[in-house]
Amino acid sequence: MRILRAIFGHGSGRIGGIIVGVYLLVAILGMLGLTPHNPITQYRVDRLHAPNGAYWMGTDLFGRDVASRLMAGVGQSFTVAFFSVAFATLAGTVLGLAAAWLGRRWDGVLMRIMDVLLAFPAILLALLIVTVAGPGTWTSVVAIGIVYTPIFTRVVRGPALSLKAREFVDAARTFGSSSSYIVTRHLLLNLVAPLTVQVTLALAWALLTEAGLSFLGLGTQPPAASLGLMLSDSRNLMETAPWLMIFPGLAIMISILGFNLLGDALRDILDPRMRRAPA
Amino acid sequence: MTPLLSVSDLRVGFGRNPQANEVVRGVSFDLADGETLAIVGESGSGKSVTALSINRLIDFGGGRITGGAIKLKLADGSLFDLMTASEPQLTGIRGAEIGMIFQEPMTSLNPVLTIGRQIEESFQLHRGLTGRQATAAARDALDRVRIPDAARRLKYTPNQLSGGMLQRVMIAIALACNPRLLIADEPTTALDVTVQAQIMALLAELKRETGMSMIFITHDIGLVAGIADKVMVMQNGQAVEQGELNQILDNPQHPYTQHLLHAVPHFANGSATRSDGRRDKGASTEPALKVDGLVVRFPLKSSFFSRATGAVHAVDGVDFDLMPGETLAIVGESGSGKSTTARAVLGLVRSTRGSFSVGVRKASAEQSALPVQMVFQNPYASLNPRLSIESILAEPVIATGGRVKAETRARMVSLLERVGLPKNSLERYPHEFSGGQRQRLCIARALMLNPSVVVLDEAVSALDVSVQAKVLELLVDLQREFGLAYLFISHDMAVVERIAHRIAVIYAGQIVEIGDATSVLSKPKHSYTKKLIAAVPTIDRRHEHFELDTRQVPSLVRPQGFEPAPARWEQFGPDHRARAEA
Amino acid sequence: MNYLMRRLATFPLVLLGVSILVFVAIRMVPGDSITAMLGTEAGLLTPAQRDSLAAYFGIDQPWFVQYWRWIGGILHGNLGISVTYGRPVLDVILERFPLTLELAILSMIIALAVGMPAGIFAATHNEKLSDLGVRIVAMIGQSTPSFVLGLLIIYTLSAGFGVLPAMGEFAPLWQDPLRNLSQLILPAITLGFAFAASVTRISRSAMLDVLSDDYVRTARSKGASARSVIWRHALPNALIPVVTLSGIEFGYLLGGAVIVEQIYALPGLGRMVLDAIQQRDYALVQGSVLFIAFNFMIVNLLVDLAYVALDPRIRLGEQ
Amino acid sequence: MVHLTRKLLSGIMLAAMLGVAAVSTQANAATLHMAWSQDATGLDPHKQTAFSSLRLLELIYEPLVRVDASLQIIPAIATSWEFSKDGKELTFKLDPKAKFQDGTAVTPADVKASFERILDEKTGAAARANFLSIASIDTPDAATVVFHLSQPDVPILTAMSDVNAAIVPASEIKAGSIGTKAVGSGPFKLDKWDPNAKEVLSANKDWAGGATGVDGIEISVLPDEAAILAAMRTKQIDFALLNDPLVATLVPKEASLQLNRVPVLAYHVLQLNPSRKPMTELKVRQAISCAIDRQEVLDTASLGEGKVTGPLTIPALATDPSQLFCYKRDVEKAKKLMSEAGYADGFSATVIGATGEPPTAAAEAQVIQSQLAEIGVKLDIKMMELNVYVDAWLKGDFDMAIALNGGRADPYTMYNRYWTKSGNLQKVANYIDDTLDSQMQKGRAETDPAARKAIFAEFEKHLAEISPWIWLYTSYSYTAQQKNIAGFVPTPTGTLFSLSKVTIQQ
Repeated sequence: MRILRAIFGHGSGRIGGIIVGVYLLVAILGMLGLTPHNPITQYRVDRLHAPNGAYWMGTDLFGRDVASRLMAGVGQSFTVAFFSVAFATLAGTVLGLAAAWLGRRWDGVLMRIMDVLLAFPAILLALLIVTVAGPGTWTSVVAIGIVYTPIFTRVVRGPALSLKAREFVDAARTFGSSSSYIVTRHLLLNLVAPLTVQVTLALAWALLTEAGLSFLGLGTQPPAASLGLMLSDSRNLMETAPWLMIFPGLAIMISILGFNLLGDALRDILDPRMRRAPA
Repeated sequence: MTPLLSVSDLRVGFGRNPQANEVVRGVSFDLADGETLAIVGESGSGKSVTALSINRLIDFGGGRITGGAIKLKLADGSLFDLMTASEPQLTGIRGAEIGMIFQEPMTSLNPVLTIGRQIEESFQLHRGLTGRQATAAARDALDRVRIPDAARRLKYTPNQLSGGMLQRVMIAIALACNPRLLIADEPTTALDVTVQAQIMALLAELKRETGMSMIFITHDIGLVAGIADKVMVMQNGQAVEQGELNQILDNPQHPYTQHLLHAVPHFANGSATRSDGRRDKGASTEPALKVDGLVVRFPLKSSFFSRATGAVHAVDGVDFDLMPGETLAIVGESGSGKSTTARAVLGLVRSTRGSFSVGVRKASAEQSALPVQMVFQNPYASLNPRLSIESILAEPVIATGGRVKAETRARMVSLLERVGLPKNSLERYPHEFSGGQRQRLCIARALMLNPSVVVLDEAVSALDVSVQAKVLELLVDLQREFGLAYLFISHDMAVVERIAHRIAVIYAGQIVEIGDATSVLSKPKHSYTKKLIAAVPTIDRRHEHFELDTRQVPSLVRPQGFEPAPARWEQFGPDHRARAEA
Repeated sequence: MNYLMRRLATFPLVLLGVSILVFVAIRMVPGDSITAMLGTEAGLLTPAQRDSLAAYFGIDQPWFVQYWRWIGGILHGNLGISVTYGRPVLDVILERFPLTLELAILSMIIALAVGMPAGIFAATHNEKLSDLGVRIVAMIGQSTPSFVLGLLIIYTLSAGFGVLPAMGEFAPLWQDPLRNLSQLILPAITLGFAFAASVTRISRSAMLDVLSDDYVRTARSKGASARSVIWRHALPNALIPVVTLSGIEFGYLLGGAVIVEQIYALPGLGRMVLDAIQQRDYALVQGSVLFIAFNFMIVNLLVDLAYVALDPRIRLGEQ
Repeated sequence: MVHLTRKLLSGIMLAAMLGVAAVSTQANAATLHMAWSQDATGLDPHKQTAFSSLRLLELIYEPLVRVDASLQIIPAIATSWEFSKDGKELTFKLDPKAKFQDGTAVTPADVKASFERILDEKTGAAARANFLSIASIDTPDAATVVFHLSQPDVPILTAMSDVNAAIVPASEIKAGSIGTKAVGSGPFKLDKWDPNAKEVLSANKDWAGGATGVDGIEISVLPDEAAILAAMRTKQIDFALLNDPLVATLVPKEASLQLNRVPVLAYHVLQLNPSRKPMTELKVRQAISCAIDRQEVLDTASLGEGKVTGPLTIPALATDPSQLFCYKRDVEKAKKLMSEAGYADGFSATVIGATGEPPTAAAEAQVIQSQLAEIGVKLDIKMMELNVYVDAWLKGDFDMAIALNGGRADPYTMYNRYWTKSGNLQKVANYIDDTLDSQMQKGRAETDPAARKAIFAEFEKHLAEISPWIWLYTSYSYTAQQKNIAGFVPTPTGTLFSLSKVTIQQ
C-alpha cells in the first residue's frame, strides 16, 4: 500500500501505474471473455471491415472483431509476459543467490553456465526451445523465461554479493545464524526492491520477445490472439487493412511505455540514493 | 571598514516549497579580511547548507535561498551581491574569489581525471593558462601543499593517493587562484587523527602565507581551538551563539554551547579516565577473553595459476587478555589492524594462527550460548532495513536454536527499556529510528544472548557528538550492571579516554603499547603513541603550531614466509609496557 | 594481463558448454537434413536410399560419434562443411560476417550519436517538459518492435516516395561503398532506433547520478561552467553504464539481427543461422552459434577492458 | 547540443537519400532482375524436390520432354517419342543439336547414365519411385534411347517431363560432381550461387532451343514478400515469384505492374487420418466433408484467389466439383451423419499445419476450425516449423493436417503414392480400398485418353465420397512483373521455363 501511494505520488509513476492498471483490467476482462464480441467468432460476412459502430476497431481477415481480439490478446500477451518473467525471476533469484552465497567453485560453475546461456544467441535459444517443444503458450513462457534467466541471475548475484559483505550479515554470522536464514531474511528480503524494478522492465522486454516469436510463427497458436500474433498476422495486410496493424501496434507500444514508466518510477522510489538528503 | 563577506538573515529551503522546508533560518555573520570563522554544529544544524549558500552551490543541491543577503567585497573594494548574481557571473567568482574544500576527499575529486588536469583546470578557468604553463602552475600548487615529488604525482589519478594526500590536492585546487576566501567544510572529519593534524597545520600555514579569510565548518569544537578567530555555533538552522574564540570557549552563554563544551568527550591527556572497575592485581579471576599470538594474513597471488607470492600481514602477533567487567580499548589508525583483530575474535575473518579462550561467566546463572557478541560501527548498515525490530532481536535467539517464547519477548522489552528505547519499538522498522537509537538497538541485540564479552567496533564513531556521549554513558552503565567485558575498538582518543580501563595501541598489525589507560594516555612511551596523542586536538591548545609530517603508513605486504622478529617489551609501570624501538 | 589470461582461460569452457547445447538442441528438433531437402517427398525414399542420404549428410553415426568428430575437427581449426553451401562452414560464416559487423557498428554509431546527446540533454533539463519529451520518444523507441518499424519504413519510402535502397544483391563495403551504405542505412536506423532509445535512457540516468556526485560539486566550486561540468567532468564518469549497455547490445547484434535482415533481405549471420536451422544444416548451425558465442564473449571482454581505460579505479580481477 | 543532434540527424538523412537516389537509377537492360522469397536448397536435379529448387533447376537442366501450359507433352531433349503397342517399350529420338553447357553433345549414353543414377538407391533420388517400371535401357544408335518397361506404364512419360528426371552428363556423374557443379543443357548457365542470397544466371548461347530473350537473370532472395513488392514499386525488380495471395492481390493496384496468375495443379487439402478414431468411421469423415464450406475457406484464407477442387486438379480430367459428394455445404446432413456414427456430441482432434507453408495454412485451419465447431468437432490448431511438420506428416502422426500437396500432369503419378496398395505414402494416407487400387492400376495401363478420363472420373468420385481427405481448392501461381516485360507464359506446373523467351522492352 505504501508503495502504491508512492507510485501515485511520482509523476511518471502515476502515468505508468494508470496505464498498467488499465491493461490489467483489460487483460482480466479479455481472459474472462467479457469482450464486446467473442474474439474467435468469425463473422465471415463482415470480413475486413474498417472500424465502425459495430466493430470499434474493425474486423480481420476472418471477420473477427479486432477490439475483442485485442482485449483477449492483451490477456494472452500479459499471461505470457508475467509467467515468463516469473519463471526467470524465480530461477534467476535461486541461481544468483546460490552463486553469491556459496561462492568460489559453485559461483564459478553457475556463472559459467549462465555465460553459456548468455553467449548463446537469445533468439536462437528461444527458437530451438519452441521448435523442440512445439509452440504454445507455455512453451513461449519457458523459452522466454530461460532466455532471461541468466540476466536475472546476474541482477541478483551482484547485489547479493554486496549484501553478503554488509554489516548486518556479519552481525548475523556472529550469532551463528544458519545460511538459509541469512539468505532468505538478509539477502532475499533486501533484493526485493532491485528485483521489482527489473521485473517491470523485463515485462516490457518479454512483451516484445513474444511479439518477435509470433512474427517467426513460434508464439501463440491461432485462433487465440496475442498482441504479437495480431501484429505479425497483419503485416501483409498493412496496405489493405491498416487498422489491423495500428491497434495492436499501439497496444504494444503503450503497454511497454506503461511498464517502463512504472519501472523508472519504482527505481526512483526504491533507490536509496534518490532519497539521499541534500548535502 | 567593510567586511570581506557579509551574510545577513540568510534563509535556505529545500523541495517544492522551500519556504516551508527551511533548513537555514536567518543566519547572519560578517567575516573580515584574514579572519577565520569556525561554524560548529551537529548534523542537521544547517552549517553545511550555510557554507554552500555563500558561493551559491546550493542551487545545484536542490536548495533555494529564500531570503537574506550575501555580499562579497571584491579586490577593488566594490561589493558583489552573490544573491542576485547570474550563473556566468558566479562561475567567475567561484574558484577565483571563493575556494572550497569538502569533507570527503575520496569522492570530491574526479576519479577518472589525473590530479594534474584537475589542478590545471583552475588555472585555465581563471588565469587562462594552458599547456606547459598550466602544468608548471599545477606543480607549484602541489609543492605549496607540501606534496613531495609533485611533478610525478601530477600524473596520478585520485585512487592512487591516500585520503590525506587527496585532501592536500583539494586544498591545492581550492587555493590555486589565491582566492580571498576559503570555505572548508569538515575537511578533516574523514581522516585519521594524525593526518587531521597535518591538514590543520597546512591550513594554518597557508592562511598565514596568503592572508586569506577562512570559514571552517566542523562538528568538533575541539578542533576549533587550534585555528579559529571567531566561532559561530549553529543548531536547527540558527546561529545560537557567535563571538571571539576565547569568549566562546571560556565563557559560553548558550546552553547548547555549554553542552558541546562539557557534555561531549574531549581529550584530556588521561585526566578523564574512569575510576571504577580497575584491574585488581591480586585477584586471580579467569579472564573473560584471552587472545594469544593472533595472526591474520591475506595471501597475495600474482595470477590465477601461481602460488601466493606474499601476504598482507593485517594482524601480526597480537596477544592480550580481558577481565570480566573491564574495558580494553584498542586504538590505532585506519589500516592498523584493529578492526581485523575484532573480526578475528568473532570468527568473521579466519585467523592464520593464534588461540582464543573465552572464560565462562560466573556472575550469571544462565549459560550463554555465545559468550562473545559484537556491535558494529555503522548503525545504518548493521540492521537489516527490511526486518522489524522484533525479528532483529529474535534473530540471535533463533540462530542459537531457541524458540521465540513469551519470556524471549519479555527479555526484548526489558532490554529495549534498558537501552532507553520506547516499548512500542518492537513492531517498528530500523529506518524509523535515529542513528543513536539504532546503535542502542544494536547493543540490545548483542545483549539478547547474555554474553560475557562485547566487541564494540568503532561503535560510537558514526554518531553525532552529543549522542556519542549518551551512548557511552549507557555502555558504562550496562557494563556495571551485567559485568560485561568490552573490547572497544576506536580511533578516537577522546572517546577511549572516557570508557577504557586499559588501552592497547596498535600500529601496523602489532601492539606497540599496552597498559592502564591513565598511564598510557598521560605518559605515552612508544613514539607512535606519543605522536598519536600529540595529534589529538584539544580545547586547551589554542592556535597551536602543528608540525608537518608527510610520512605514509608503512606497507603491510610482506614476502611469502616472512615472520616478524619477536617483540621485546619494556615495562614502565605495574600495568604499562611498550614495545622496544630499534 | 593476468586478468586477460584468466578470462581467456574460461573461454574454452564456455564454448564447450555452448557446443554441447547447440549440438544437442539442434538434434532434438524433429526432422533432419533429408526431410529438409526433400520435404514430403522424403516419404518416397526406400530405406537404402535413406541410408545413403544419411551417409551423405553425415548423420548416419550415433550422436556421440558425430559430436566427437565435430569437436575433433574444431581442434584442427575445421568447423565442418555446410551441406547447403557445399563449402567449409568457416568460409560461409566469414563471408556473411562483414555485413553483420558493419550493420552492428552502424547501428551503434547511430544509437550513440543520437542517444547520448539526447540523454545528456534530458538529464540537464531534468523534470522539465523537454526532458519528458525526450523520455517519451525514447520509450516509444524501445517499445516499437523492429519488424513494425522496418515494414513501415519500407512501405512509406516505396509507396510514398518511390525510393528504396537496393534490395538483394548486397554490395560489400570494399566493392561499392556508396551502394553498401545506402543498403545498410535503413536497417541500421531500424535497429538503431530502439538501441538509441536505450542509450538515451541509460545516459540520462547515468548523467543524473553523476551530476549529484561530490566531484561535480568540486568542479563547480572551481568555477567550471555548466558545459565544462557536463562534458569534462560528468560525461567521462557517466560513460561506464553506456559502454556496458552498448557493449551488450553490440554483442547481441554481432549474432545477427534475424528479423531486420529478413525484412531488408540482407545476407547476414542471423538469417544465415535461421536458414541453416530450417535446412537442418547441422554443421553450419553449430559452427555459427559457436562463432557468435565467441564474438559475444570477446565483446564482453573488450567492454571490461574498456572499463579499465575509462576508470582508473577499476582493476580487473579483484574480487 | 541540440544543434549538434540536429546536424547529425540531417547528415544521416542526407547520406541515406543520396544513397537511395544513386542506387535506384542503375539498370541493366539485358539482365532480368528477379526476386523470390525462398531460395533453392541444392543443385542436384535428381535429389531436389523443393518448389524453389525446381524453379531454378528448370532453367539450367532439361528433361527428355516437357509439358506446356495446357499440360500437353512437348519436345525437350527428345524431339519425338513413341510407346510400343503393348505399352512396354518407350522410344525417344534425341535432338542432335542438344548440347551440355560444357560444349559436349547430349548422347543416349548420358540419358542412360542419368536414369541409372536415378534408379540407383545410393543416389537417394525421391523420383526413383516413378521409374520403377524401367527394366532396362537400350541405346541402339547415336540418337535413340529405348526404355524397356516391366509393365505398361503410360504416366512414366509425364514423370519424365519433370526436372527430377533431367538429363545430366555421364562424365559429371562419373566425376561425382552433380550437385556441386550445375552442367545442364538448358537455356541458362548458373554463374554464381550464393545460397539464400542470390543466383546469377547467364544465357546459354549453345542452347538447342535457340536464343534467349535476355542476356542473363539475376535472382535475389528477398525473404519478405512485402519487401519484394516494395522493390518492384521502385523498379529494382523486373520479375518476381509470389506465394502469398495477400501480397499478390496488391500487385494489380500498381499501374506499372502486372500480375500473372494461373491455376496450379497443387491442391490445398485437409488430410484426415482414417487410422485414428473417430476418423476411422466413414460417416464421420463424410460429416466433416459436408460441414466444410470449401468456397468460404477459399474466400477467407486466400481472398477468393483460387478454385474449389475435387481430387483431380488436371483441367483435362477434372470433374465439375459441384457433382462431387457434399461439395455444397450441408450442416444438417453432417450432423445427421455424426449422430449415425455415434458422435452426436462431436469430438476433439488436433490439426497440424506448417508455419508459412503455404502462407494460408494458419488461416485455412482457423476457418475450418470455426466451421467444424458447428457440428461439435473441436479442433486444436498446432502450427509447426516446416521440417517438424514434415516429420510428423511422414510418420502419419496427426489427427488432421492442413497441407498443400503437389500436383502432377498425370493423375497416376500424382496419386499412386497415396491411393495404391503399394503406395510409398500409404502410411500417411492411411486409407486404401480395392476400388481405389484397381482404378489406379487400370488408369496406369490405359493408353486411350478417353478411356483414361472415364477411369479417373470414377476414381475421383469414389475418393470424394469416402472422404479420407477433404480436398479444398487449388490456388494460383503468382508472378508479378513490370509491364515492359514480355513473353512470360505461366503454366499450371508453376515452371518458369518460359523466362527463356522473355524480353525486356525499353
